[in-house]
Amino acid sequence: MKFIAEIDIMPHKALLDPQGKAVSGSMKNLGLPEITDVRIGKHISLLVEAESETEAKTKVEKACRELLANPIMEDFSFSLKSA
Amino acid sequence: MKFIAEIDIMPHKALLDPQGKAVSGSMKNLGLPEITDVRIGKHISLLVEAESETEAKTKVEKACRELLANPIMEDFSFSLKSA
Amino acid sequence: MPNSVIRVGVVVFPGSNCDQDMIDALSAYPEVSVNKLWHKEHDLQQSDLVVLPGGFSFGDYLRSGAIARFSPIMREVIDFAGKGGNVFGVCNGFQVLCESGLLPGALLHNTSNRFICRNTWIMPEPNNSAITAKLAPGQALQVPIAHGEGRFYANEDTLRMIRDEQQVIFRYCSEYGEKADEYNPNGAIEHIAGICNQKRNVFGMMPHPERAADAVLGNTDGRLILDSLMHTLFDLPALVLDTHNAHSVVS
Amino acid sequence: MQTTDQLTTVETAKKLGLLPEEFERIKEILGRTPNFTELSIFSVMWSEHCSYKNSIVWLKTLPREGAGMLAKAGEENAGLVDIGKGYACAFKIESHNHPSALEPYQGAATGVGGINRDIFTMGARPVAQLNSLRFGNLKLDKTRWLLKGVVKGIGDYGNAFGIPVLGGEVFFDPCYNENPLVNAMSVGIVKVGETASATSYGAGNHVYIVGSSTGKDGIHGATFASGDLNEESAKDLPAVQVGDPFQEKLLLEATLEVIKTGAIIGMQDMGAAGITCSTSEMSAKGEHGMNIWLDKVPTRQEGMQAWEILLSESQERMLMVVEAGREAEVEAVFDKWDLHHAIIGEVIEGGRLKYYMKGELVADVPANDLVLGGGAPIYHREYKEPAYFSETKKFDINSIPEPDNLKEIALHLLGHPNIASKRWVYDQYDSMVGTANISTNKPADAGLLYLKDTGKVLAMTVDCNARYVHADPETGASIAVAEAARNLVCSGAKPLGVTNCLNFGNPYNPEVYWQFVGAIKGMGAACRAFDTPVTGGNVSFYNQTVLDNSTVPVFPTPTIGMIGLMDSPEEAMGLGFESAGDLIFMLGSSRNDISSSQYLSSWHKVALSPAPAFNINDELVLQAALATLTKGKLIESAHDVSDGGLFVTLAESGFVNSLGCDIQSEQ
Repeated sequence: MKFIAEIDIMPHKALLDPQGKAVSGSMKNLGLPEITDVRIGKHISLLVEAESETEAKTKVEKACRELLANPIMEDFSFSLKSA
Repeated sequence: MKFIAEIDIMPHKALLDPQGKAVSGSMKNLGLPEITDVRIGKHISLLVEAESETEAKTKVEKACRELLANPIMEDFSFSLKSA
Repeated sequence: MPNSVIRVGVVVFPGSNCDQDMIDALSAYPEVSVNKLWHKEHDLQQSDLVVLPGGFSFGDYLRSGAIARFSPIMREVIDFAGKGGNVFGVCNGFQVLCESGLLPGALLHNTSNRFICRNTWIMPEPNNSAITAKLAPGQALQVPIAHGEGRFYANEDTLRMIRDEQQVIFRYCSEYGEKADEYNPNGAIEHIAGICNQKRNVFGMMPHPERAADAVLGNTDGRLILDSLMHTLFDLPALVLDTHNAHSVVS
Repeated sequence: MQTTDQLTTVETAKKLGLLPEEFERIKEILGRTPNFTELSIFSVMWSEHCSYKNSIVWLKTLPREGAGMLAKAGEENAGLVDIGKGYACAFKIESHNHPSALEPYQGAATGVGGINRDIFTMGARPVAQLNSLRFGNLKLDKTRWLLKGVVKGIGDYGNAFGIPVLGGEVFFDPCYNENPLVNAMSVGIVKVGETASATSYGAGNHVYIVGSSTGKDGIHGATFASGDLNEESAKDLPAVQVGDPFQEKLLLEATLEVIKTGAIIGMQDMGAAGITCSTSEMSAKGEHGMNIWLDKVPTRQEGMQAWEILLSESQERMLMVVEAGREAEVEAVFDKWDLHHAIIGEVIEGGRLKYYMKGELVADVPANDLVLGGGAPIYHREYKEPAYFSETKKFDINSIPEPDNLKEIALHLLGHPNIASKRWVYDQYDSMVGTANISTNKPADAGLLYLKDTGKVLAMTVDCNARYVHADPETGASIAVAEAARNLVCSGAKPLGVTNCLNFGNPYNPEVYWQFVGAIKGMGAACRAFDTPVTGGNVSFYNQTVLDNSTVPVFPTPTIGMIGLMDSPEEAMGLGFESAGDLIFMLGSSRNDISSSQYLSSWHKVALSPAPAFNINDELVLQAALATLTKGKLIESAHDVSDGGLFVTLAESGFVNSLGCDIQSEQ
């Protein structure tokens, strides 16, 4: 079976997010001062072939933990749906 | 009222995504050949102050269209929930 | 045109770092007075030419040039260009011009996923624009690049328009002018290194002519490009062009 | 006067990395038991990194005087060398080894940020950078991960900050497998008389913090000892500091602009130990005290405690003392550059630092007793010759058979990571921003920077063959200085001064300290011989691999950063053959000596042999002769024989303009 994983990888809240800070700062130039606390991370989509949803889940978990996310800097979360 | 927007910005499907291609390639030596079609974009979270959800929606829409996403190369989608 | 002073404005965003390089290169023309245009201002100081220099405006955060486009000065630059004013963007400046819609297309991440800084060869396109008008046709020029997001991209329709309107000003090539993927440093579509707009008053290129404009650094091919622009727009005497062309015609 | 914080014990001191006798000394200084905030202040200020307590005795033996010296080493953040026509050069090299081993990208990036702040805090504009990188065996995945991360981190930060990289070195050896070395060097220019100083005086003057807001960055040591470490506080402890090159560029431009107002009494960048270090060092230097209101410090995370704010090592921040009455003028510059700034204190008479939190005195300590050169402890460590040293003497060249497959060996050397082209690395660095890098189109043995204001050319290099230093620390360190000087002379420059980054193992291990002492002796002798005083630098201890039953130090690596000067670009000498038909000369005598060579190490796998033969007087004669040849334009190019020997040197000279060479050896 084929599943689609939608993964969000965000920097830990405690870390400085220079990009988020710069984009938050520019919202006033856009006339949108009501937008604050911008935080920027990665969104990754991928296809995974697996016997079951649980197996797919373990595979995506492993991919995130060992490659896609840097545990020192980032948290990850993902959703799965069948392709 | 305060709302939290969770925004996904992905490169158009037609576009060559060298980062995604490189990561797909390294899935094999991670022992996960079943993972393919990796595509990498941005996940952005932000806070927006607005009278109503619809007003919040319009503001986030404007931020995405004018700054956060470049329509020439990216699509965007987002969800809103009250903070 | 009488030899009056030509005013060039070089825009400085927070994070620009090639502004002084561009000012040094343009100050070599005795008839030109170059001044800085701070991004928070609204005044182009009667500039005859506005230059957007290289650098990392706003840290290149989000996308190169994305945030700079909302600086107050850009409203004036867009208005100035709309009225036919000459605008020239290099590297980060080219990215800002695309992000602000003054030039078509976008600059994506290099296919190598890495920043690249080295000499490259580029071929001027004969498209009767000021920046290429005086360059010897078919003669490749060695001009350095330094970018991480320099892969020019445009969708089919935009690309067709760029082709039909002959808006390409430079393409990446080999030392002998051959165009092939191995000579394309970042995967730019159709090896495009620089374009101008339909009205031919806005120019953008990723390679840095100001980094090859001084004999002390051992390369003046970039000076030829600046000479072509300044001579065609303002009839200024060229600094290097004539000797070079004479040489190239003979050899 | 009793501060409200709970009192500490020798156990708290130990957890903070302090020795029992140091805890006693602190009680003597204060005349009472310190509270936790005060003890944390002493723990960071008396750490190896800030106090140099285990190295200062020997660092003081290095030559620090010289005709061209304006600021003596140690007086300011970086030594100042006179480069003529009213200009001075500030340059320094520093290490960020341990953070890079944890997170290579951010570790290296923040290293570049830190060293550049050390330059512009003196009022000098950084104009060039170099870096010296050492990694383990390139075949290991971990090494590749570290290499990619470190190079991208240096590139992304340096390129955005806009300072060209003009030189560097990359060296691979298994001893660095677990502990890479990331040494970053920055070179800056300032008009004599327009420098800023790291001092503070004038009661009533305001103390500003400028730049990024403060988070719980880099305070692990103190945290585990705080006793109130619970699951909650541990979770929001950033394990890594994140660099913001864009903020650094704003800080650079604003700092140089604000110095010109003349309203700045003194300033210092915030590196290790953040606010604690800058407030105490500036106060000790200016012989004044400070009232600091920690609750006025802009913070990035809620509920930060006094000691967390004091110890935070958040990046891109400066401490500035502004002349009372001229605040508006100074704040206008910060606002122009959209830089966050806040008044967090005032200068007071006497030498006490009084830190308050919401009006309550949380720490009251004497500045002078905290700082290097003041009350910080100074130790004399014991040292003894390691067992391996006598083994190196047993090497006999006759035990190495003369190989018959010389072509195969030649290709092995040219392809070895220590010798092969490093273009993959340096193409990721912007080497041309500033349009002053002459060596781009004229490769030379040193980076050559054209000084547009004076017409002169600054030459710069970083060098250290750590294998030689491991074989024989004294000779190896002398060779490192000699080779740096030789690179400058080959490029047509006259050597002026040295900065050093001393990467060694654990100073409490007598065999490691023997390496350190030997290296300092060799470096001092060579610096005196070449008349290149040491303008300053950095010591990084505890570079080692911890195994289950032993700890193995990395090669002793005293990286040398050297600058030199030439009067005009016409004197610049490239390293490449210029035209066919030119004659090739070799200067200096050849010996039948392959000790510690790349060939012996990677082809014959011989790990222990002496350092190559080296005589400092021969070197002086050679370099004097070479300088006459280059100055007189009697030769077309010059290239130093180093890693890989004569064969590699000839090949490298040929690559530049695709020329070959026809060599006859005597037989």
